[in-house]
Amino acid sequence: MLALLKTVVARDLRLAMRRQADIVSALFFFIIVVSLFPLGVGPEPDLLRRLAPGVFWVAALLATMLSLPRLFADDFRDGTLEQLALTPQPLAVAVFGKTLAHWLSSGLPLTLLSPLIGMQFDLPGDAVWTLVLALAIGTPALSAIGAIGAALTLGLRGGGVLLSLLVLPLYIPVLIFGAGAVDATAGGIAAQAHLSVLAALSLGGLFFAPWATAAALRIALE
Amino acid sequence: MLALLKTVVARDLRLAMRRQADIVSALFFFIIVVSLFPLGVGPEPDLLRRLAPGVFWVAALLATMLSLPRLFADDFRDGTLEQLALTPQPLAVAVFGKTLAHWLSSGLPLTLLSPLIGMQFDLPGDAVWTLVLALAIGTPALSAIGAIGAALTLGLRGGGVLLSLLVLPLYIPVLIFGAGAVDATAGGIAAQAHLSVLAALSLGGLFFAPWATAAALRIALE
Amino acid sequence: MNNGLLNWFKFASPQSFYPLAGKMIPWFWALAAVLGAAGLYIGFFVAPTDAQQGEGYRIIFLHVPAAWMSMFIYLVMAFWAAIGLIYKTRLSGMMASALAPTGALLTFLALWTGAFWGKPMWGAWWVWDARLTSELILFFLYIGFIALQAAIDDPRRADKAGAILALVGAVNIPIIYFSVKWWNTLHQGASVSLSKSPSMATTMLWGMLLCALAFWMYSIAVALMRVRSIILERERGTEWVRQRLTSAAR
Amino acid sequence: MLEASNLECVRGERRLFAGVGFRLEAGELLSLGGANGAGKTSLLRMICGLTPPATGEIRWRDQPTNQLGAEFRAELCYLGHHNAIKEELTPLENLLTTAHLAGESLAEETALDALATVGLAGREDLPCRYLSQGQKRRVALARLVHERRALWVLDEPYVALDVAAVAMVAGLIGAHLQRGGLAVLTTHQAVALTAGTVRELRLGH
Amino acid sequence: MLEASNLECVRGERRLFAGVGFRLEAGELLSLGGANGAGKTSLLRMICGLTPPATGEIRWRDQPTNQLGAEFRAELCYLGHHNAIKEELTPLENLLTTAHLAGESLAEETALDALATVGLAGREDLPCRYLSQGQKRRVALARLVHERRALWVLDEPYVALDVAAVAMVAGLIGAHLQRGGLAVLTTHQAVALTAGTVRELRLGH
Amino acid sequence: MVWNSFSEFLAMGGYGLYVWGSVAATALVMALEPVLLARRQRTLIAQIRRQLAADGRSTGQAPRSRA
Ligand code: HEM
Ligand SMILES: Nc1ncnc2c1ncn2[C@@H]1O[C@H](COP(=O)(O)OP(=O)(O)OP(=O)(O)O)[C@@H](O)[C@H]1O
Ligand SMILES: Nc1ncnc2c1ncn2[C@@H]1O[C@H](COP(=O)(O)OP(=O)(O)OP(=O)(O)O)[C@@H](O)[C@H]1O
Ligand SMILES: [Mg+2]
Ligand SMILES: [Mg+2]
Repeated sequence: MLALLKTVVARDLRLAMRRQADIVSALFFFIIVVSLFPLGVGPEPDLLRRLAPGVFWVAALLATMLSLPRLFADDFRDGTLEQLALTPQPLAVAVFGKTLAHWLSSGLPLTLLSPLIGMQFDLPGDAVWTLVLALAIGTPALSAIGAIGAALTLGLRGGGVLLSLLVLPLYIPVLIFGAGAVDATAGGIAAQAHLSVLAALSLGGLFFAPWATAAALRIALE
Repeated sequence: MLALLKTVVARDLRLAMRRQADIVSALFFFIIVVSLFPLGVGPEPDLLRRLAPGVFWVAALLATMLSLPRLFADDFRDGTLEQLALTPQPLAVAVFGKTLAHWLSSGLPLTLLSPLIGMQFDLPGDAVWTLVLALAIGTPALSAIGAIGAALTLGLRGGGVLLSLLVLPLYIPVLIFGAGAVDATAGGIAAQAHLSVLAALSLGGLFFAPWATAAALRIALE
Repeated sequence: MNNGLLNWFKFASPQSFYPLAGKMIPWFWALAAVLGAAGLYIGFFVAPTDAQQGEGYRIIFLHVPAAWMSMFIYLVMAFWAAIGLIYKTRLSGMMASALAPTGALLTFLALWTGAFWGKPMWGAWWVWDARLTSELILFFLYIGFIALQAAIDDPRRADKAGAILALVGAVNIPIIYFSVKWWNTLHQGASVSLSKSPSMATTMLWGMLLCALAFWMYSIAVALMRVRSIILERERGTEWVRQRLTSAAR
Repeated sequence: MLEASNLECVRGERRLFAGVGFRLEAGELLSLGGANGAGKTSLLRMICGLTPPATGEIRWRDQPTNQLGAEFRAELCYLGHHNAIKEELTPLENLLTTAHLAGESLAEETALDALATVGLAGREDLPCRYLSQGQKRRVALARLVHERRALWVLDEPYVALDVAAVAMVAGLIGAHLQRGGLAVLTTHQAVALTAGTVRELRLGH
Repeated sequence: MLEASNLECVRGERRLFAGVGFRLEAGELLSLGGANGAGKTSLLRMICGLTPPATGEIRWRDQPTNQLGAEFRAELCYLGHHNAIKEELTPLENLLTTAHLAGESLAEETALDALATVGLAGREDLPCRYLSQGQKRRVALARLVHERRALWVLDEPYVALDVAAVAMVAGLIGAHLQRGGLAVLTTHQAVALTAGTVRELRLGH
Repeated sequence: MVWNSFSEFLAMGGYGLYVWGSVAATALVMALEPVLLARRQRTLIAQIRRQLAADGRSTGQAPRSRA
């Protein structure tokens, strides 16, 4: 079981690396989307500082979501998914592995980059740290929940947009508590409570989502 | 030449309809992104009113962009693109047709919907009308420029994110003048100048982009 | 005229350009070193203290050359890309790909030194000023170009795709620049603005010009080094590479 | 009519073939042979003008094809490894749009008749996604039933087809040759044609 | 060992087949015939447990496969119309990950040897996207060289292969049967096996 | 000469961090880039030499492309 997990993670990471541009581009997408907002809204520093937490989390949501359609689609099209479904181990294990790899190549780099962008928006130091922490804790939930959506829309043409339709509403709690944490710190309140909720969402997501995802995948394969 | 154009537009529109979810979802993506903001930023009406133009345009950019990867990818994978390249007419004509169809199924519905969302953000009446006008004039440029990016990233795995990396910087003028138009009206200034620039961008894009796109497609087919 | 064109194409062949570049590189390094030393000496030891900014302004001797070169290199890159598309010379594409990373690095330096200047002068690492923003977008354009070429592994295809992107970008840069400028001035004026002294001290100007020339020479030297690697990589199967590498010289 | 001389194909750092040439007249078929990876598909794409050859030239009615451009493409019908059909459209819709995109007008009855000929009667209105592998190939091949362009370039047309369908396609090609058409095709199966002269060309060592 | 009784397959509103049954013992091959769209692929997917049958049951070692679950899957090797290879990975990487995903360990030398057997020597490190149609199929088939699971289910394994490769794959299947393995396969080409008993089953009228 | 002492030079009138931070970044980039490029060129040449030697030994066999 662990061996399967390791193979799946290693393979998906290798694929991400092979598509070189992948990780870098997910990052830059995040940066660019975040930079679009000042261009749309105007350059006043005060306004931007207020916007920052919300903008960051929305961008993180979108960056994660953008890479979701490919999570299973390639494996589905070329028949690998059938093969995974036919291994003796439960499909959920493989799904968990793919979720993990997805987070490692989307959520993690984005988290590591966020302090830099925090500075662009002139956030105070402790708010920047809360931002990093919140992203680190919250983004796994995005990958886990996203996987369900990706599995449900698998093989449906026009899946990309449909996927976002399904997934974004589910992302809203993460968005609210994630942005809330940063807001709280910036406002001088402890972000403890927000972060705990985020952690609960992530753990719950990582635990339950793979089963739902596996079930959805089996349906797609029928 | 016109016949080819008509066939391409008709076919792409029919495909969009057939994938039912497509048009509706592009719309819903727009709505959801726009609705996410109040959640991330907080509910003060004044703040939201100031944000509205920027947020709308960013959402429009993202919604357009989200459907770009599919613009040529399906045709490429199943061999239709080769067939198009082998028609006696210049490939740019077919590209123009596809661009048009893309706009009809992404930019146009979004424009038609925008007054509703403008009201949600409590925009004044004339600002709403400027918003609709700006979207109607500006979104064709998004489709045209996006097509270049879609063609360049064709067949490259990890294309979706790479695509946004290429295209979003090029979208910035549209974003700025689009949001600027609404801002100006909301601030009591005439939006004439902004709208003229938008129109110039769209016309220029629709005229020149298909050639660049066709060249990029031929490269992808080699 | 025809003859001249032929001559030109002779040097445009990777085979004859490779040794030529090898011979030119040391000269450009020497020029870069001399000009750089002179410029920095003037900048850091001769130029007087600025009335408003104190010593902090000395960042200008790195910042402005980096900013100028970052924009200039993009134009040169687009130029080579166009030549490559039109005349189908192999070397042009290689030149364009050799320039891109250097351009991106100089853009990065302009951003970095700008940020390190902005913090003491404006109190913020970053503000959404027109010039800053368009430099950031230029950085994205470079990264996009590099990422696109990295994603394509057939070099000829990468060249052509990159060329199209570079040209589209070159058309867009002025549009972007002016739109960003307009954007910024239409809103309430930026809360901070550059405090440029109307007439810069001539020593300052000299220091800056010398540094800019040094950056220029550096860019050429580095680009030539990179283009040599690229030539070798792409022509590794050919007879001239075989001969060159099996004979003692390198 | 179709003539190629001294063609060379380079993929990556590998030279697939060099010095390949042939001449094809009206009513003749060129059957391309060769092992997997010998470069058959690459050669077909060169003939169509999708990939430029490393060296050499391809001539149609004694003019280089890359100069003829649109004129040449108007006489060409290419069918690749991929079926070029849309999974969400029905066979009928697919056939009609393919024809329209190629700049031809095709009446609905003609299209229905073509689909019946390739054995898809009763499936005309089922989205292609539900079709079996062989049925999808048949949708792509239905185009040939009423195709009157001079040069057919077919990449493994018989793949995934059952025995009856193979015979049917061979019949279509035979009729095309008899009408004075030209065809270039690749296949790994030995299929007898009903008419026309067959020239063989084997790529690879 | 493998037994199916009274299987029925319904797709959309169409009943593809009904009352299909067979019994297969060690060393036997079931060759599924039938026209395009007769339901061969559908039947194979039923055997694997990917699609549940409308009625009927499939038994493996006298137990229903849907109850056996993982135990049955551990003895099964399925190869579909699609190759299940990643275009950006090399043949070597593809083969290794396929094996690992299936829960087997495969040494690199063994994998290289398998690739050489299917005629991909020299292409081990070229991303699969550059391979020809037949070479891609060979990458997928390389898995069979060292596969020792009892039941092979192969959907048109010979498609896109050249003559030499078809013989090679037929040899692999023959060896598998001789070792006491079972196989179910579909094909439209008549291919002689080197060993084993062949049972035929034709779907459709 | 505008400086009275070395420490004054380092302090840059209180802007030391910023000025030297910029200088350091520039120096780092401008030193690293050519060094990395030179190394790339060296390894590349060694690689091609190895490949040529291998080809010389086993002529006729297609070299395994893409090291
Ligand atoms: C990240 C921040 C910054 C960026 C991206 C940036 C970018 C640029 C660019 C692109 C130029 C060349 C533009 C032109 O010549 O038209 C430039 C020039 C210049 N910058 Fe900056 N800059 C930044 C911060 C600063 C700061 C903080 C200052 C001073 C307080 C400054 C002072 C100057 C000066 C004096 C020039 C020369 C202007 C001229 O001669 O035209 N920059 N910068
Ligand atoms: N970048 C590359 N480097 C090395 N070899 C390459 C590269 N790209 C393609 N090839 C080789 O070029 C050949 C392409 O062959 P092509 O698709 O024309 O074969 P084919 O004769 O149609 O084969 P099939 O019968 O399998 O369809 C393959 O052998 C492939 O390995
Ligand atoms: N929703 C549906 N409505 C009607 N018929 C359907 C539907 N879905 C599938 N079919 C039919 O079911 C059959 C599926 O057949 P399958 O793929 O099993 O064929 P096959 O025997 O493998 O054929 P081939 O030799 O072409 O691979 C096809 O005839 C198809 O038309
Ligand atoms: Mg082929
Ligand atoms: Mg089948």
